[in-house]
Amino acid sequence: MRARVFVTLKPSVFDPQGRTIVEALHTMGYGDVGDVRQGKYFELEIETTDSAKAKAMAAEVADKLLANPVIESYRVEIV
Amino acid sequence: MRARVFVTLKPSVFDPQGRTIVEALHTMGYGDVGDVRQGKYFELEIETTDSAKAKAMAAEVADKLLANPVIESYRVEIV
Amino acid sequence: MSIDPQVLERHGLKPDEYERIVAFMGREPNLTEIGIFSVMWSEHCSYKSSRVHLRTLPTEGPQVLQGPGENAGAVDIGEGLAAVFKIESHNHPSFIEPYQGAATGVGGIIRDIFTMGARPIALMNSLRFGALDAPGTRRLVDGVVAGIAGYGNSIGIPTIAGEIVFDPMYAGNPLVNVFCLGISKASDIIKGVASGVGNGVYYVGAKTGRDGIHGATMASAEFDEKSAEKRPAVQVGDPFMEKLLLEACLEVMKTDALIGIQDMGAAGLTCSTTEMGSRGGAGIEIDTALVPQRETGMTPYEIMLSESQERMLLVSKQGREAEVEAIFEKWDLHAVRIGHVTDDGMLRVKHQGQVVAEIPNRALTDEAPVYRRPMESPAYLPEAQTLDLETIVGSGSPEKALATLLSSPTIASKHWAYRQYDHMVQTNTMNLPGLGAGVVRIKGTDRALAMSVDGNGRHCYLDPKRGAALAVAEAARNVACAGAKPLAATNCLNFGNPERPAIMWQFGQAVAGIGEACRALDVPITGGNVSLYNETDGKAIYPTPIIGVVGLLEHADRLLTRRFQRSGDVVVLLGDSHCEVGGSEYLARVHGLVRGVPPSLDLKAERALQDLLVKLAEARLIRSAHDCSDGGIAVTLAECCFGSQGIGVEVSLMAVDAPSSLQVDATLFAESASRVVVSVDGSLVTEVLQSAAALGVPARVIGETGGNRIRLAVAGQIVVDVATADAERIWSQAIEQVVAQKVA
Amino acid sequence: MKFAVIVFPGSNCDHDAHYAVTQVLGQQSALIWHKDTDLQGADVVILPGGFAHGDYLRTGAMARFSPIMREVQAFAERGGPVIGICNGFQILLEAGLLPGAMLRNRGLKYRCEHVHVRVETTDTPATAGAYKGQVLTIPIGHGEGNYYAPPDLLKRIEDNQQVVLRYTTADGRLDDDANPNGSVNAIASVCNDRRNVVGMMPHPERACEPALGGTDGLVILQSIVKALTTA
Ligand SMILES: Nc1ncnc2c1ncn2[C@@H]1O[C@H](COP(=O)(O)OP(=O)(O)O)[C@@H](O)[C@H]1O
Ligand SMILES: [Mg+2]
Repeated sequence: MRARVFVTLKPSVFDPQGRTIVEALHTMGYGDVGDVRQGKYFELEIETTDSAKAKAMAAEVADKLLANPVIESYRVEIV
Repeated sequence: MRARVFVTLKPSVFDPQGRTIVEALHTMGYGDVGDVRQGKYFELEIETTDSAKAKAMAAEVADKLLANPVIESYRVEIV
Repeated sequence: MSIDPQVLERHGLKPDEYERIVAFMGREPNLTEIGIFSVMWSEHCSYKSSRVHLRTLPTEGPQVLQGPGENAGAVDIGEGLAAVFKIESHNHPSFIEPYQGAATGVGGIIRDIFTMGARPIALMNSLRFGALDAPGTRRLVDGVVAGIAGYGNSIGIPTIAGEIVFDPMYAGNPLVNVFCLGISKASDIIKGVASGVGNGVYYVGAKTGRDGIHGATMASAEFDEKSAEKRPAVQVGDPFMEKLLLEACLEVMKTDALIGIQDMGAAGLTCSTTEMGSRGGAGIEIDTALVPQRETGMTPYEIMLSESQERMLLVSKQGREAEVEAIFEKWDLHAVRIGHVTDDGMLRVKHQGQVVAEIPNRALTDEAPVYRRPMESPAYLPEAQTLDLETIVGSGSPEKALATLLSSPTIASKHWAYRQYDHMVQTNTMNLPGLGAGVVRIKGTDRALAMSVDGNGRHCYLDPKRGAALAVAEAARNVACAGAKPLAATNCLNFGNPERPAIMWQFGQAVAGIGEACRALDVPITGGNVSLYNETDGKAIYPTPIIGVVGLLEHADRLLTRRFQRSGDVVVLLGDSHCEVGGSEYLARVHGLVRGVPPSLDLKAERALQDLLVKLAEARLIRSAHDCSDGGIAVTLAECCFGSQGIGVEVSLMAVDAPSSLQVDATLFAESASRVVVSVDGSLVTEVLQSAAALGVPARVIGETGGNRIRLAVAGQIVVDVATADAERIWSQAIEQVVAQKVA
Repeated sequence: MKFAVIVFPGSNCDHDAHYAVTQVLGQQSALIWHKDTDLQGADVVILPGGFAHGDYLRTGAMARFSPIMREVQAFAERGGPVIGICNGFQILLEAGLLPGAMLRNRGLKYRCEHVHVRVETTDTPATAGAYKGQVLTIPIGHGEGNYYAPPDLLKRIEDNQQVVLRYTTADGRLDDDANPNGSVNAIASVCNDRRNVVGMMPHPERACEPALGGTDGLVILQSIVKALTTA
């Protein structure tokens, strides 16, 4: 099964990359883009047909390796 | 509206980060994780209530700035 | 509102401190004011435990342009130029989030330097971690090194030197000390002062968020189970913003439209407004509603206490505001007027016109509490200092012991770390990392600056006074080994909880040792930083003063490195060797012991040695110089060979006076101070020996460079005979091998 | 001869390039702000190293939208020599002035060290003064220098001899261990079809003076002068 993990900075944590991208977009004329937050995105191939198991494993992996719990939070989806 | 843009390396492009993560997962005992691809994830706040317009704008922004077409492809979702 | 004890506790204020606040104010402070007092009276900002000791340090000399008290110190380096430098710790934040903690540490010290009007040209760092192979260390090492690289590389300041020590004592409390040096015209040094009633107070840089609120008080409290809850939002560094700030500020400073400028570091807006006002004998009034904010609904309390990074406060001359604003605009930065200078000596904070805090600057700075905390020699000391040499059986295999030491992560090559640092940007770096002191040339002159950061926690644990003096001596000696004359020093004092008399004793002793050494070596202290409460669950780190010394090469082309330059040169040992194995790397690594007393230090002899080195370099009488420290003369000789395309060395050493089973090991690995190995062209040996004799420095020919093996004899007997290439492989791969293993 | 060194916000080797050109080469050089729209009559344009816009998002991604880049593009279209060093190379790739793209180093870490590169063609302004097969020792300093081009593009680049420098051993042999970042075909530098635009990861401006440990970078910088004076 394929799991997708989205890792984003916690809302209270400053995202300099997102801010810099917004500013670039504004100078490029995209004034309607109000805010950008940048995160990481992972696609995991998990060898199981049990989607609950895949989800649990992806969450565990996100917890231990993919996300930095001090500043980031994550979300898991199974596709 | 909020748009999400996922940027991933094209399948033909080698992803050193993904490889390193898989290797780490294997030594951590997650042998069931077969493959990992790392990408980027953006959340854009777009000042419009028209979801088609938001999607078009997000796609334009992804095309011009967020993704490099030589190595990356992207996908847009409106939430 | 009535202030209950819980509120005080959360702010780290003691009941008697609160009474002092009420007495000064003549009324009960409100919550915003409590917050302001709490950060200004925190250990981090007020130096309340350390101040009485720091006062004893020598801070003057004809070379000193700016001593402690400003954002950084400055020394005269000739031709109308000043070197501006300082060291700071970011230990606690780096433990919580290694990458961002280290990165923002680098960002902070860089701001301290350009705030003074100097262009930063070099960075160094001094790091302490637990054993490299212990669980958890790798994550910290990876993160800290990447964080230093991430910030320094991006902003374009080379990281040219540093040190990393691994010891289980730092497992729960790593140390991240960062040093920065900048250059300015001596006449252009700018201070953090506010003056001139009505002058505009400007805010520029990143917007203020809720990050790091109470960072200063956190840095003043030890870790325990509960600190997880106290964790403030981690600060994220933005090197790009800081690069813009750096360029814009330096451009603004050239206009002379500024009265003063200061970065917002610990305690943010609170500390910068108070300190600028108090240095200028003025007051500052600001309105927090005017402060650019990243989050909505921030209260004046939060705005005043935020520690968001990459922000500066400046006071502009009246009538010059437009000029200042225009320069910041060019760099896409917006300088915002948030208040003005007053003449009443008050910090007055308004929010949309309403006064929300009003405190005399003096109450926050000069009148902050000063403690003469009780000191008591630690209980562990008598036992730890006892070392019965008769009971220690030598390794029996000096070659194996040498290999053990060369592969000790503390001694092994740090190439893995420093190749992640851009050490060449700005095209000034003359001594690449790993060759001894870091050396940068000063463009437009013939001059170069050499710098080194050093400290030895194990020595300080066993004798903090001598250990700290040894650190000063070593840092200055490293600089002298590059051929530079040591000019001045900065220091970062990393200790445990000062409320414990044993820790306070370590602190007092260490400062006394630093003072003594700095006086004797004529390297006044121009600034520094104190980091206390380096403890986890009541277990303190080794007392670890880190000393940074800066020296001047009047002729950059006289620069020396540790490396042997060619075969057939004569190897001369300067200084005397003794059986001083106490607290050595040898004892720790080969025997698993941390015991004894650190090597003795004769400061007169040390001074003579350093003077000699500078003279020899200036007269081009020697080709290389390397000081003996961790691992003793055997490791030193091996290091002289490394990177020299495999040149070997053959020496014969006189045995030191030691119990017979220990004699060979002690000769090879004891860490007697004030020793340097130099290599000399055969035709110049007599002259070198005569120069040494003239200054009273013991000097002895011990061998010759050449061949491709390291051959060491003790008392006429060859005891080490290894291929240079093999030894170099062990040394250069030791760290890489451990870090290459996959993290579990 | 007049050089223009473009200064993007976040450039940090701009002054190094300017210094090497003026103090070592003895040529004229102007530092030109990215919001400017005039190359001030420059004969050659250098896009220096650094972290333009922090390199947030992707290296070079935002800098290509700077106003001066329109001028640089027009200058290149007129055949003017444009040299991108490190971040400058990345910007030229993002701007489409050079073929291919940059990935993160395969070791995932920034690397700062001296490397050896072999000159593959002398038919570019950056190598006109070198000889084919010459091995130069020049420092690199980057985290994203892993050059990539899809197979068909790569073939075209190779067939057209657009590879300018390749990472090799000191004696000029290709060896995976000598490739610091995993670049495809060990490519350290490429030029465009027309051969007037060159991007390179090594920093020649860091290797121009004996005091800094080497002068091989001068081969590159002097080539530029030679190419222009003989053109
Ligand atoms: N160990 C020390 N020795 C000498 N001066 C010190 C020491 N620690 C701090 N100082 C000086 O005290 C002053 C206050 O430091 P400070 O500016 O509060 O640090 P920060 O930059 O974190 O705000 C500085 O001038 C600093 O150089
Ligand atoms: Mg400060």
